Amino acid sequence: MNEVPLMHILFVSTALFFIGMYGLFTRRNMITMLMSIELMLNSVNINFVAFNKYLFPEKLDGIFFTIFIITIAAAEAAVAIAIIINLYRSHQSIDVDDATEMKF
Amino acid sequence: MPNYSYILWIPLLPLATFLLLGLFGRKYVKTFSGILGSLSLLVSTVLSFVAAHQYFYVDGKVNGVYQKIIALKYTWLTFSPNVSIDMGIIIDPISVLMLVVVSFVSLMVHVFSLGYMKGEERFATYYAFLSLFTFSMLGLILSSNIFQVYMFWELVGVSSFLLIGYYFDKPSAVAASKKAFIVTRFADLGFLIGILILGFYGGTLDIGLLIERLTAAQSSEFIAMSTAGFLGVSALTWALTLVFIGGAGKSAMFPLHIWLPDAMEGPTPVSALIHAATMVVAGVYLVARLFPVFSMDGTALQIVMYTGAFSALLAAIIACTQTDIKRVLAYSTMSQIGYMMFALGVAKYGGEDGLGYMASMFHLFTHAFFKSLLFLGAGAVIHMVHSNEMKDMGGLRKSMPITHLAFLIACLAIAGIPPFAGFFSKEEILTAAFHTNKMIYGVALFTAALTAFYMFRLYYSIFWRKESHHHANAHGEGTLTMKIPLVVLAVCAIGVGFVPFSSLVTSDGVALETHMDLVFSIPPVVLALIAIGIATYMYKSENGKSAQLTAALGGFFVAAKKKFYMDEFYLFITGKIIFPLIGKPIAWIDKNIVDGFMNLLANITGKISELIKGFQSGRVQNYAIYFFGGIIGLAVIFIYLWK
Amino acid sequence: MLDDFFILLKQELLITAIIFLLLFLKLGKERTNESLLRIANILLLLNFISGFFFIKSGTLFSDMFQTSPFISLEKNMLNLAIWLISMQSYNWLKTHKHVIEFYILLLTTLLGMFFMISSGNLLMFYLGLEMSTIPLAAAANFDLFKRKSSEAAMKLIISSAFSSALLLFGISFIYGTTGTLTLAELPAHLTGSPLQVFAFILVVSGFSFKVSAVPFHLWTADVYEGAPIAVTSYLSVVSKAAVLFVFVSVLYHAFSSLSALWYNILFILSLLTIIIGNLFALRQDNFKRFLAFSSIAQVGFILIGISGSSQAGTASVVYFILIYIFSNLAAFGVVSLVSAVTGKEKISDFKAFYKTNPLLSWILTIALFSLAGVPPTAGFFGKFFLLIAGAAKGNYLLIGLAALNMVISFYYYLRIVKAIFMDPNETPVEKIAIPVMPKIALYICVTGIIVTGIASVVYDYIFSISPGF
Amino acid sequence: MNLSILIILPLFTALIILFCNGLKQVRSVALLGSVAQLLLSGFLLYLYLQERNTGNAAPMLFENNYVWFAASNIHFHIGVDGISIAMILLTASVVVAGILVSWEMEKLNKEFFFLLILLSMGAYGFFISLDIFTLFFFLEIAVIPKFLLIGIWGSGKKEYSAMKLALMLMAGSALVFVGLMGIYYQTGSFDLMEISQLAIPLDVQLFFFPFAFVGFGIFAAMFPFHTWVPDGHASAPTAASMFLAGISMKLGGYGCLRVATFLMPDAAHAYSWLIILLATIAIIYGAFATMMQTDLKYINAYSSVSHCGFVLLGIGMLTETSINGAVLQMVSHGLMTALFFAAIGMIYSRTHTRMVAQLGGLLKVMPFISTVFVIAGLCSLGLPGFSGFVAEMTVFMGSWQNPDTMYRLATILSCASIVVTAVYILRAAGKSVMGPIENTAYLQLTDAKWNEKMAAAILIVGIVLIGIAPFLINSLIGPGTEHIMQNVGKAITLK
Amino acid sequence: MSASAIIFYCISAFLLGTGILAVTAKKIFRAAIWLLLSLVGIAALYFWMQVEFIAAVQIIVYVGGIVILIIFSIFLTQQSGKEMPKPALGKQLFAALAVLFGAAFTCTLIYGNWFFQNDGSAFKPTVGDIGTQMLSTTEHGFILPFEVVSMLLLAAMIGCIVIAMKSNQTTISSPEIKETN
Repeated sequence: MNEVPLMHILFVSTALFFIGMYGLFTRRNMITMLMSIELMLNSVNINFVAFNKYLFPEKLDGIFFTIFIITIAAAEAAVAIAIIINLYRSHQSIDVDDATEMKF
Repeated sequence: MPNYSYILWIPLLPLATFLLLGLFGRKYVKTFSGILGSLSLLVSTVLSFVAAHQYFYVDGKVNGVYQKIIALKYTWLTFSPNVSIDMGIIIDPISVLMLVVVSFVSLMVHVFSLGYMKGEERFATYYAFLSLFTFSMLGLILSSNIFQVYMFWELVGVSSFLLIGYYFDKPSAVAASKKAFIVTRFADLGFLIGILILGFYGGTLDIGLLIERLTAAQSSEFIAMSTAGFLGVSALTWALTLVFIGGAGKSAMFPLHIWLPDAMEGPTPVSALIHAATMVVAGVYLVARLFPVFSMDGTALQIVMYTGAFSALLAAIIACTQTDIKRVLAYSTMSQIGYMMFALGVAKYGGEDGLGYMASMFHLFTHAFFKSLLFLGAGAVIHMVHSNEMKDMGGLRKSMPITHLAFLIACLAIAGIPPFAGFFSKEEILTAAFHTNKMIYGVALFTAALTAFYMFRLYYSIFWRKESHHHANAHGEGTLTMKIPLVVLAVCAIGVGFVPFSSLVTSDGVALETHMDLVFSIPPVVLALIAIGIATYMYKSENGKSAQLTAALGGFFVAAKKKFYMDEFYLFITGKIIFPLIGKPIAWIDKNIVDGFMNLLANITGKISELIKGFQSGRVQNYAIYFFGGIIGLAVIFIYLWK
Repeated sequence: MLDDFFILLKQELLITAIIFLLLFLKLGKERTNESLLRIANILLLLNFISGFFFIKSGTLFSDMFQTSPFISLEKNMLNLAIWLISMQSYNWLKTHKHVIEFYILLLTTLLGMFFMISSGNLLMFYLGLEMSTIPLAAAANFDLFKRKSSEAAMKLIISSAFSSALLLFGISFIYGTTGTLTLAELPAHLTGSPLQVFAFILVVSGFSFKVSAVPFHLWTADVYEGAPIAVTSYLSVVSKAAVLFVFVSVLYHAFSSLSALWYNILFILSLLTIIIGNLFALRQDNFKRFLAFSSIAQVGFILIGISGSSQAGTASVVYFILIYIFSNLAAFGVVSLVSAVTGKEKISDFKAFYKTNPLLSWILTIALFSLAGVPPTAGFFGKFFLLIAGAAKGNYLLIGLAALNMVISFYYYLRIVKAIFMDPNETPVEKIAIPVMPKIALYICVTGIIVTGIASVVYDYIFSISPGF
Repeated sequence: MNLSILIILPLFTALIILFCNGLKQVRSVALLGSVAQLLLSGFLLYLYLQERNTGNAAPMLFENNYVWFAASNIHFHIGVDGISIAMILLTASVVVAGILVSWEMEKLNKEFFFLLILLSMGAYGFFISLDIFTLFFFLEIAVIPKFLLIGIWGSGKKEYSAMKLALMLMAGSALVFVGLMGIYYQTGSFDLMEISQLAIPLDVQLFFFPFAFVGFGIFAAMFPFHTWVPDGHASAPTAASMFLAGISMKLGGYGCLRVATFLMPDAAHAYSWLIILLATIAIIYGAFATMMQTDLKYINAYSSVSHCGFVLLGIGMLTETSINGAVLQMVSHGLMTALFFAAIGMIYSRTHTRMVAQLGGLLKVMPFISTVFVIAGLCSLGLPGFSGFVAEMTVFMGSWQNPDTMYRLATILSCASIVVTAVYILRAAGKSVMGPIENTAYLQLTDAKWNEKMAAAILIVGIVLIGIAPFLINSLIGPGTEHIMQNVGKAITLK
Repeated sequence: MSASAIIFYCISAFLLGTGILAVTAKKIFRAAIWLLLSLVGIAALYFWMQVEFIAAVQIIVYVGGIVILIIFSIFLTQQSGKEMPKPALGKQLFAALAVLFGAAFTCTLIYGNWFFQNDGSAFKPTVGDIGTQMLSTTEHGFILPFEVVSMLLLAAMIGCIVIAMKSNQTTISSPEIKETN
């Protein structure tokens, strides 16, 4: 199946990455922002796996990196959600534009 | 090498007195301070007479020429290997002459002040200042180094400032002292620059060396100096002119004379000392000091001559119109100094041509006595009348006979009536002038007449006119200590004319044969007598004649009375030009532009920080956008632009 | 092998041990906060002291972990810092419900930093980085009922997640173009192709985010302001220091073949950072926010030092960070005391502070002077050496601008001194009783500020062990 | 003698002060310390002269050279020549006088004296250091105490002035810093003596000389960076103004001479026209600005701008005499202006006004203070017998030796300032000291107390000593300037 | 064009499409669902790349863990039915532009970059050797990161508990609200 060049997979992952970034920039709901970040991380995973598979198959660095990224993403998401919940308690909202007390 | 080192004591004694009185006078010495000062000065005077005798009659003359003797000298401040300020004592005819004059007159004034200043609160301070002045003046005349001259020159200025401002709670006195100091200071600037030029080209500040180098027409220094020029005038002329400006300032030559009349705010004895006999002739002395150099440069001498002559005339005219007796005397002083100046101006170096020089010194000598006498007399009068104005006086001849007599003698002397001192000196001057410049001669004659006129106007309006003795109640004629100096000086005013001056003080130290020829001595005497006659006719008794005269003169008289508006002119320069047009703008610029710029920088920084605060919007999404923007920016820069 | 293992991993193992110890304490019987704090502080002190012994250099798990005297010095500096912080936050923690959890979180991040510092491998580096961030975000929320606290935590976690995503994106490309994650092998493979440059910039941005260099700094002020002071000082001192350590070694070793590139990048970043930091610091009134921006400016100076790229560069950076730890913590210590007692955190609240609290005023003043770089405080020496190192490349424009920016920074530091000593204030902060632990911490800081500079041995030691290349 | 004592002694004094309490203890400790320092400086002078008499012609004496930061080749290198000794003596006497003047300081006295001593320590260190790093170190040490002194104990718009002063001086030291960097990276050394032996390439000098010179120039109130002077002096408490004008402005002049000119002579020649231009402007402009002031302190402050112009002029003219004059002027101005500020302070502490218009006739009620005031005035207008005359004349003579016509013109213009000086000094003195008494309340005022008399006496002795026996100090600083001139002279031949 | 290629393009189209929907959907719950689908698509991509292990992890952790977590939190924080506030249009445009530019930029870089070509050596990671390598301390061993991550997870867990724990004190200290604006 090598007739699908690496290039294309990278394009896909890049696209996904920037889709996620778009979400992060535009979404006002914190949870959706979190989702966008997950998307970005996933695109990175795709990169790693692709590179590992296509270019450097003799070692499994990419694979392992992916695994750890996923784990960390989980931890991050957990903490983020905890914080969001706490913030919801105090602000009664998870709209990111409502949490702008501190500025300038 | 004859030993003159004891001369050092002549200035040092007054200095010691000054320190003593200045530090402890107010508390401890008090009333004795006067006696103390007078005694110490007495010693100096005796010493100077001894010195004079030794120099003129014992060992001053070597094969017919009076030598320049450097009594002692040590380096005080070295600028560069050959240019240094040396403190030294120079002994030559004029310095010895001045030594005598200064110490003697100063002594007289000290004694006079014992009575005149009695009961003053700051008696000790007064004597301290007097001693300070005497010290500086003696130092000035003994200086062997031109920079040393400048130093004492300044000291003289400041001590005159202190003495004029002695009545410091009288605003007019303060103003006068400030005026005197600043005007002379302005002149000193010229002196200083002159010194800088001389010192640079002459390669030394030592007067003897300077003269030696700059009078030798083929010496490298002289050539350099006469060729080097600025604005088309040779460095030599510049230097001498500037030095002369310094002298003109001290000697109240036009146009720097304005401080002298105001200086009369000081105690009268002070005027007698400083503004009659000693300090005001410093300028003349300075020119005489450097005369050999001056004589090398025609232009400078011309300037000296014309300035002197003009000042003499101007002052005489103004003197005729003043009503404050001290101001009259002040202007007459100015006019007499003008005499001395142009006498120097018309002279040449050495031999017969040096007559003017001799005459000038001679006049300086005689003038010192009768002018100080006049001032002291005026002092005595004022002491009695408590006023300077002629209108408050008159008919005092009965109530104060001695003063009257002395004053009369002095008037005759200054008017140049034989056999009084003034006659001889004036006659020499006129002779010298006649030989060089007829116009000057004419001016001189006219001035002589005027002199006689205003002096007797003064004399009559003090001692004659109204017969009323409304001052009889006042305390007699003053104490003995006030009478003695008058008498002594009167005697001098008669006698000093017979001093064989021409054989002692000449431009080149060689005795000069002067012969009295009537052609030169008759006209001035006649003119003087006529002038006295007119004065008698107009002022001896109360009558409207003087009023008619003033009416006849009209505007000219007013102008003269207003001193030809010189003061107003200077006032305009300072008050309307320097302060508002230079001082104020600079102060404004400093506050608003220079300083404002510094503040502006600060404000701009603050503004910018206010301007960019929007980036810290508190919205985390914008933060992310900026973050990404930063990355893209860097990437674009470093991938595409910054290769 | 095994004893080697223990000695090389000594510091990490110690921290882990402490973490578990604290966990057991939590599980064990109820204790008063005071006793807990006492125990914790003693443990941290021991941990710090132990850092001076059994120093050995070597690597473990192939390239995963490496250590050297220099690295363990860096770690120990962090140990010191965290100990000081915990001493200073005594007043705050005394009344807090979750003391142990707080310590566990902090220590975990510290552990993460240790692994990050001694990572020889981008994977370990990434793990360490995350480990030093995520728990911290949680800790930032430890003022559980303050709106600002949770807002700060939210901002921290989201922006750090974003930045780590970008960082990973970059790392993935570096992996893709070089085929290795081992730092030591990178230089051989880095050719400076555009994609690599882009990847590198992404990585740098990750670092810059952590050290809050402009324009990746925007989270800093808000988080510092909102987070509890203990966390703020931890963020501004410890995590920043750790990342800087790594930054230096990564730049010098892993990316040495791109040095021309990153020199220019640093040039831009450092200038931007100093200027923007100063400009924002000018107009702050909240003390924590102010310190945030001032620390941003400080980072700018550090970046200049890094750009020197030499043994002197490394040494000066580490040396400055040591001084920075003392100075900043002294300042934070005073502020935290004040805010713990009175809840006042504004600079305007410190007007006429000297009337009531002379001791604290002097400490704060000295700290500020050290931050400003006024002799004889150590800050002067720190800045001086940073700039010397920076000038090594002959970039005098950089030095000149930096020097002029020091003037601006003087303005805002002196502004506070002015408030403390000169401004009138009818309601100044009341007299504050200083508990013993914060007092000790403050004294240590002040001594550090004064001694570290004058006593040249410190710098000479750091210089002697810092790696040249 | 190990010169470090000169730093250690003040340091210990300061530390002891921290542990005193109560005005009496504090001030007596401060006085003791400073007097000890003065004696020490005198002793140093004695030793120095002895060394010289025994024919030790080394440029610097009593050198000590400790390695400080080996890594960057930074040494703690100290030593003195005549110039530094003159400066040290100046500092010591001003410090003693300052402490005596602020004898009654009630408010926060401990901190006050502590800062004073600290400031003086900075000055001592600066004057003895032969390593540019230590020089810079001490230079900056001397800045911050000023900020606090003015800001806390000052009067008027003190915060503003303090901030302005601190910032401008810091900007100055920032510039100096850049200059030092340049020198360091050219020569790899911070050691003055060492660098002076190496020839720095001309273009480098041309680039870095302005930084160093302007940097120090800001300290020396160089036009147009003088604006910190008036405000700073006016707002500062008496002792602080004395220190500011008497000591810290001298740091600048000394730095211009010892660092900028000495190490980069070629550039000094290249830029001398600019230096002279600025100096001349400062002299004239300062004098005229002074003429318009109405506040005694402002008068003195602006006159300081004018007088420090002479220092820069002397340095800019680059002849041995003129540099001699510059040093003399530094010393003289230090003493004179300190005396002036002391007198003003005494007057202000009694009448509570510094406005010339509101004063008058003080000579009647406080003869001593008024006399001091007048003496200071006369000295500043360059009266023979006082130090001012000697210094200014030396500068003039030296400047005149520089044969360029434009330079001559500058010299003449500067000379002209002595007239303006006379004007403003006499206006100030004439109105405030002389004249009728303005305010009858003044009749109750008392004259100087013993401490104030002592303070004045110390300074006056210095002024008069230099004034009547300049050959002493000349022989002291002569070798120093010669040594500096060796470098500058080299540059002349090199051009 | 072979079958696997077609499959690849389908998968990518799917995951990108769902991804876009996930970041643009009006209703938050739907967005979560789209995200889930997109993640599944990524898992499918892994399958296609024959790295089943990763695919499995992806399914378990993301689909089984994170998304569930997210959904729970959605339930906790708001009623999922209501539409979310629309972002400002300008912001949308700007973000779109920035993102497009970024994407284009990156793609050009990738396109222009020459990638190392491998020697065609087979790539067959089995779950077995992944596991052994994960726990081996030798060369290419990942035991240390494994431990580190475990510590991290522990800490994260504790943090979450402390923060999210429903605590008795619910009144929000309001003064800050005034004091900030």
